[in-house]
Amino acid sequence: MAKLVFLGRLADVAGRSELDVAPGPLEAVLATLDPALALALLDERVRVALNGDLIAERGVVLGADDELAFLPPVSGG
Amino acid sequence: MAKLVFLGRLADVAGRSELDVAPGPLEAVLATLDPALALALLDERVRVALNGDLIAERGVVLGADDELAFLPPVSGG
Amino acid sequence: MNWRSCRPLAGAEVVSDVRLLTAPFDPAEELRAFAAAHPGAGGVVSFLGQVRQDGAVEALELQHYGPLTLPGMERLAQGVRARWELDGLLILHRSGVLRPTDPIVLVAAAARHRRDAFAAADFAMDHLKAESWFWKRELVGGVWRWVEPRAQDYADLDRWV
Amino acid sequence: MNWRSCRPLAGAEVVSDVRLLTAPFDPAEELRAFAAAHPGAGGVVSFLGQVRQDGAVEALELQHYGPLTLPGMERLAQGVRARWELDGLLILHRSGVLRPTDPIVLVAAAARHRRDAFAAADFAMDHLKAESWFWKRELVGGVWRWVEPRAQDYADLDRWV
Repeated sequence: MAKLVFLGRLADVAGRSELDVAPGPLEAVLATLDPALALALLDERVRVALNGDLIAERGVVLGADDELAFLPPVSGG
Repeated sequence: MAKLVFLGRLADVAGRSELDVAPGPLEAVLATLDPALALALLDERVRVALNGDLIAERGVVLGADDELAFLPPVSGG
Repeated sequence: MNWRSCRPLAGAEVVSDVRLLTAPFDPAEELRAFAAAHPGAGGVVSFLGQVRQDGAVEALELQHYGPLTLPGMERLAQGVRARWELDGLLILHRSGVLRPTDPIVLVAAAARHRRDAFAAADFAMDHLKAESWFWKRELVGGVWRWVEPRAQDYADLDRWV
Repeated sequence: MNWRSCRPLAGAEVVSDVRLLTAPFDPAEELRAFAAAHPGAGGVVSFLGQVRQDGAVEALELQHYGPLTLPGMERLAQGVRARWELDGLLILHRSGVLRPTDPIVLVAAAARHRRDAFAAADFAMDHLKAESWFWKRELVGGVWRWVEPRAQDYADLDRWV
């Protein structure tokens, strides 16, 4: 299984901080989620990291051990 | 007696940090001092405080309980 | 569990002390040790951020993301070291649930020249605030709410461009 | 003997803590107490100046002049308070003979807004260095020599005009 990670308020929207999903194109993965969550994840201010590296392009295909993190704008310190 | 106070390197020149002097015009008081000390005290970078207040004018007449401090440029902190 | 990073820069004798902390820390003791570790530095500038006791916020939670947060703090430290001549740099940041008056962040810069230490600490704080990977929520009236990024934080960054 | 000044400003709840110290002090404990005294301040910026351990200077002596030095530090504190919105301000300065690594000066500013705290501490240090009534000499190779004022100290002051 691949893993989605939700940070900050996205974890509230998802009702959880992590979610195991079937591998495949991200587009297909998002289609299986609750529409409100999918919409929140697609917010253009949300950045995405694949296995710990920020990626600019969302047209990614998730492999079996991949971890994809969704990062809303930070509010630290 | 009036009192002269020498701060910083002026105390080295004077060989002491304080000196009791007879009251009178500062000009007359300085004339009784070692000429090297008098010269150092007259340096235009040396500021003067009479009884704890800075004074701009050196034409002061020292009274019996007055304290006149000679303050070379500071080098604190 | 605390993640610690103490790696020397190439060619430098000194190290940056960068830590992501998940338990309370004592800023006074950290500063004491930091100043003692840099006896050749004439000046140490520090910034301590603490959870404000304002009567409204009952708790604050900082979330981080393991693969990004500490590595990002380390890159920030390297950037600061490259920009100013420092004897030492300390960057500590809490994650987890904090209560009013708990320390959140401590940044300290030790330098021979005072201006370098002030600028380095100031720069580090601006970038920690606006760019580091932390998400913050507050407990007010028994309800958690996420804190949105502040426009001021981005404005602060622009000072350094 | 230490001279302490803790006078509230008119209309302000808070006080400035300004002290001229003739005995060693513990900057870490002073900062701990200062941060704890201002729980409503989100940030505390501090500057610690310590006698540099450079292998050459064996001791340092700071002289002050009672009627001018502490009153001047108090006026500086009032000026800082008038210029920035602070929750608290701490200004401690040693007089007397100090050894390498001994703390000389500690300035700390507590504020709601980080920028105010940084600017206030920076301003206070520049003015303490260039304008406060201290005279400094160093013991090098067994010989005391007076330290002349540095041009940089005056240049630092010009930043605030």
